[in-house]
Amino acid sequence: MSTTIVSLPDQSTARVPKTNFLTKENGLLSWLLTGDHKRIATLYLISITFFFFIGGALAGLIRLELLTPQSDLMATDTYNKVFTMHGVVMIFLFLVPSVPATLGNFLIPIMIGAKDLALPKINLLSWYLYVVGGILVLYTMITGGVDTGWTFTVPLSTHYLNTNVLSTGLAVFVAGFSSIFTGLNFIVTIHKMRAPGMTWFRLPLFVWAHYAASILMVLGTPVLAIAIVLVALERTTGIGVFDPAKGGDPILFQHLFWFYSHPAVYIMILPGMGVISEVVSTFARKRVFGYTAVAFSSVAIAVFGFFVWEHHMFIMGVSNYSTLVFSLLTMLVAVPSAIKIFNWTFTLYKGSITFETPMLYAFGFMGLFTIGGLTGVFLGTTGTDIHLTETYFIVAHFHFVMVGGMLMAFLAGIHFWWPKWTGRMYPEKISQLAALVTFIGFNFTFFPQFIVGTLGMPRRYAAYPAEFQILNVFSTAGATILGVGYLLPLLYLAWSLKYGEVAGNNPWQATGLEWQIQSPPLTENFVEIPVVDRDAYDYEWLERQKEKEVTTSVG
Amino acid sequence: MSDSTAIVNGAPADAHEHPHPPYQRHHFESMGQQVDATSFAMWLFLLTEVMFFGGLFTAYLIYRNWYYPAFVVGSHQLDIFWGTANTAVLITSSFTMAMGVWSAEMRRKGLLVFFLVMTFLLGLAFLGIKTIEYGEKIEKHHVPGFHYSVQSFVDSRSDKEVFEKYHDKSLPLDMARHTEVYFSLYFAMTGMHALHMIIGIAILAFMIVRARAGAYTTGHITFVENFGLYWHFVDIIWIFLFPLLYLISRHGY
Amino acid sequence: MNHISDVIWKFLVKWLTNFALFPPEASKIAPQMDALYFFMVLVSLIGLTVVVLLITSFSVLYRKRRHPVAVQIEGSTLLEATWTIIPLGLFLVMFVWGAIVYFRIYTPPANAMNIYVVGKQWMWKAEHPGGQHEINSLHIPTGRPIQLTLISQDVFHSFSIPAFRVKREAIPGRYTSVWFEPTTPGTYHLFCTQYCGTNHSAMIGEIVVLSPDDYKKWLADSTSGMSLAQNGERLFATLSCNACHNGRPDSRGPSLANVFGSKLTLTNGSAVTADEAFLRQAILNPSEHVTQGYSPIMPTYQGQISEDGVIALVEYIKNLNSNYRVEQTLNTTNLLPESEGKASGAAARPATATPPAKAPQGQGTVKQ
Amino acid sequence: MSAKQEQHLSKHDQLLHDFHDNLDHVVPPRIYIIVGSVLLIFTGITVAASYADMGVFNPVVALFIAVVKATIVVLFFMHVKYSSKLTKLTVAGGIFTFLVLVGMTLADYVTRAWGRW
Repeated sequence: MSTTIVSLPDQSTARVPKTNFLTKENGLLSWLLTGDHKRIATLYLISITFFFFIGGALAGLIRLELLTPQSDLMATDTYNKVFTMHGVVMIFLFLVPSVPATLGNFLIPIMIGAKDLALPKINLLSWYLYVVGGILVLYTMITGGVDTGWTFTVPLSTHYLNTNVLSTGLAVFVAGFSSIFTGLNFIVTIHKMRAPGMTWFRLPLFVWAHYAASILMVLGTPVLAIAIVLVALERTTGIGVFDPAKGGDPILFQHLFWFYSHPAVYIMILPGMGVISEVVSTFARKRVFGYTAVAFSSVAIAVFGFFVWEHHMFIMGVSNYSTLVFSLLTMLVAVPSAIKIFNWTFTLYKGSITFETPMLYAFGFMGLFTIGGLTGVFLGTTGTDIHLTETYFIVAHFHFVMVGGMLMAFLAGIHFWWPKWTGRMYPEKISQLAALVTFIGFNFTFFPQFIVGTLGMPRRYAAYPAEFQILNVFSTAGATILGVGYLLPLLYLAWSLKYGEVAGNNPWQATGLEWQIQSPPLTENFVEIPVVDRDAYDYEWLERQKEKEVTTSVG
Repeated sequence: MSDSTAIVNGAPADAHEHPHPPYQRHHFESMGQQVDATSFAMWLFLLTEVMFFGGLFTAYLIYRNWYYPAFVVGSHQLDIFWGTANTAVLITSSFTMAMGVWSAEMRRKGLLVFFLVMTFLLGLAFLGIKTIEYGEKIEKHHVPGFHYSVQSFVDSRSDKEVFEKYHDKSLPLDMARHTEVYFSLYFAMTGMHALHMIIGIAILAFMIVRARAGAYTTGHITFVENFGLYWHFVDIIWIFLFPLLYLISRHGY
Repeated sequence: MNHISDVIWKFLVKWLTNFALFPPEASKIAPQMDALYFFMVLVSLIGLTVVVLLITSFSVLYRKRRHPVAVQIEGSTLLEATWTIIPLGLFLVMFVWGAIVYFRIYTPPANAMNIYVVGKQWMWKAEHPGGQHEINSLHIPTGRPIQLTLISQDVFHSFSIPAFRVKREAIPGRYTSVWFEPTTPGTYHLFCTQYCGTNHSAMIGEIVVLSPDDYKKWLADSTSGMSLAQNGERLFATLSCNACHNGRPDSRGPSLANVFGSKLTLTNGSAVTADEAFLRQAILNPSEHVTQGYSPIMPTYQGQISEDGVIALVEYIKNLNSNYRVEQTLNTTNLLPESEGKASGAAARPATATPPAKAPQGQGTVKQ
Repeated sequence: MSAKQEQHLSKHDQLLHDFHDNLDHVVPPRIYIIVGSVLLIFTGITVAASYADMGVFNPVVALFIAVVKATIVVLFFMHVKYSSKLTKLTVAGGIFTFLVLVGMTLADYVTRAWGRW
């Protein structure tokens, strides 16, 4: 009995179909003016990868600087700029759009059986906004960077810095609208464009997750926008909304900022969870355990996500009593995540599991996200938050969630849908290796930070007491491994574009609508709009299909 | 596989078999679906707008409770006449806009153009009045950050006409300084609102041109409808700004 | 490269010899915090182990080779209820426990010795009641509760003592406070943990915990002659506060004797406890803090007194329990017209908002 | 050729027709006129009310009237009264999130005075 489910067409005869969304039209303009969600997704994938590696390079610099206790590699202000740019690039230009704008953009219309997103022009517009935001960030970097930290804390950002706060703010503002439009587009599409028979509870969990994330994008981002606008006004004209010298309250800014930036965390992680649901189900050959629970837990996370932001401010002199409310709600929002983890785990139960690369990344996600989530409870609990917040513990925590969770999910998704996207398989063995390297490197990098954080090493320090060095050395060493782990996929995926095996329609024997059409798909996805008469993850249906094919081919 | 691609290569022929109205985007199954989708999208966009202004309203609420006296005398600086006039203007413009949508639905080109122009003019009128009000503030140095002066609050008599109206007590210096917060919010809120008006007016100008070319009287009025939604939303924002900034703090403290 | 590896070696040895997973417990609250912390660590480890065990065992048991055909299972309400309710229960326990610790740390006892800490880019300045000033260090005795009253002169800072498990942000324009009771003498880290600009990582210092006797010695050695309250008293006279706040029956301002800690009713009807934060506000934004029965005639001192000045005043008022000396100083200051002039000048300041940059000047005038 | 075109056009019109069916029903101008004048009247009322000193009730009344006006605009000018459940839900969702923003922020500001720092 084989250990893989990969079933590729006979390579000697198989070809990647001549007509597909990539070959439909040629020329730069056909890309820059395209309305096709798959092409826009491709554009996004390229630009996002670009910024991911910029952010990664900055992260490398940070780790190098922290190799020694003194700030000897770079001056403190340079270091401050580096970690600020790292934060801005990674959060606003990579994490927030990563899965939704690439995989979501590519898959949601196909998964619900539509020809395209509801608003292709808006979709393209949101990519252009993203690019503008990106260019502004690059401009900021070239013209001396900014050192507010990605949180733009007032009055530091308004009165005490003379770096490019404005251009960065504008970049965040623009990028924010890009994500608003993406989310808006998804919600409309999922509501209005579902194929006949595609009821809400037949939707793949990937779609549910994106629906939840989109709600957060649409309702959260504008509050960040107005906060940024007020900061800009305060910098330029000196109005006094947040200025303590004029009677404003700087903590109000924090409220507005975190009202978006906490839900933003769920904007980042929810789509990743969607990916994991698809991957786990496919490689366990099993319907996701407790489909409804997982679906609703996504929505629950989205809704609760709006009620917990103040747990970023427990020590900032907010009212002690309000921390009770927010801490309690934070505990509630932790529960749906737990539900998801256990449901995925039990999806494996009595499955028929194989261990292709996406599954490995998915396992990585489940392990690391569990740690990230649990350490999140440490910070949501008011008492322990006092000691742990603003230290490397919190850095480790959100890197476990964002890098260990989100990035693993992103890579899982990229590998999983790569054959669909390009029509060719990635090389399995080396990619499995890459997954392993990433996992090891990641733990080496970030686990020591939990300890050094508990010991009290503050975040955003260019120089630190000598006794913390050894753990930082571990961390930096791990970061180099991690770097390799991220470079490998870039290389072999590029290689596979030309030399990868032809994938055929459904290499994974998966059940989603996207796997029933040619890969790469046609410009409008379907020859005719499918009529859906089955639930998601219906593997019996898939078996019946195969039998049918066999009999017809025999007959 | 191969023949399926063949069919798709014949996509235009395929489209020819069941014709769409020219303005139906090809990825929609029916015109109804397109209309629903676009107007739903517009509503979601308005949602983001609500949250955008939401931040400002929150700030206003908090500071009004902190610095009530400053907000009282601050609002006394606003001319209730102009405020009311502006509200009337904006409501009327909302009405003409609604009529515009109606005449588009009825495919009455002349009427449509007429109402759009009316809305356009009323919008300009609103901005005109706002400019007058802003001008006053600039004269009195009540623009935060630009040589802001609390003279007319620490010594209320120094500000003749306002004093005759309201006979405010002079504020102690510390509270008087907080009027700057009031005006910060006043300019932030009305400024954001005015910005939305300007965008709206620009779109209106564009629409008028298209409408005269008969663009919206062929039965496809989504654009007009959605713009209507936007315009009414801007109206609603003002419906709240007007009492908050002009009315609710008129009486002493 | 070479020296780095050398460094690594040195520290590897050092680190392994005194390997620590958490900082020393040097305050009363630390063990309580750690108890909760270890409880959470334990729960997390169990949870993680459960998940990892399940995943691995399932992947072994149900790998394709061993278990070729998957059995489709819809789900199980019972199971799902279990892993909804159990985590929820645990989280709620953590919430309650955490809240208890949190309130302990942020509600100082009445008998706490109060030390003022001013944060500014990029240093910590501690002011002891005895008038001792410290930069980037804090000497404190064991065995008595110590309250820190924090204020920032510019941006957000955060006063963090890992060994005590306490941390509190120093906010511009408002006092915040935190307290602890040191248990073991020694020198511990002091960090600014809220990013505050270029030299954020240089805004560190040391907390020196001394035995009560050593502390007495230290106080004696490092006294600056004048106690904080005495500075305050001088300032109180220079700014002619005593012109109104002198406890005379005809005085225009309320008597400040024993005002600290008392419950006041303000003109706007609200009742407040006169704590440090309130006194500060009452000096800088008087009109919002007028005691009932008095008219809002007090001028604001925003921008005329440095934070240190305000601290001195607050400390003075805290310790003021009779108006006798006030009367004395009043009589003397009446002989000095220029201070009166200063006061009236302060009252009729030009009505333009003063930028905070002015503050140091004010300090200068106060000091001499 | 021409026949074909005719047929094409007729199909087109028929399309437009069923598209008009699923278009939310057209609100007669009469209603707009009523609504518009009601709004203006309310504006008058709220201004008048602002001159009467009702203490804490000035804001209450003013905001109540504002809410009424806004509701009218939403229901009639913006056709929500005649639109799908989804639209109604969207509006509700917007209001809800706005209230969350205000309410939860106030949770901090209102309770700050409680106890001491």
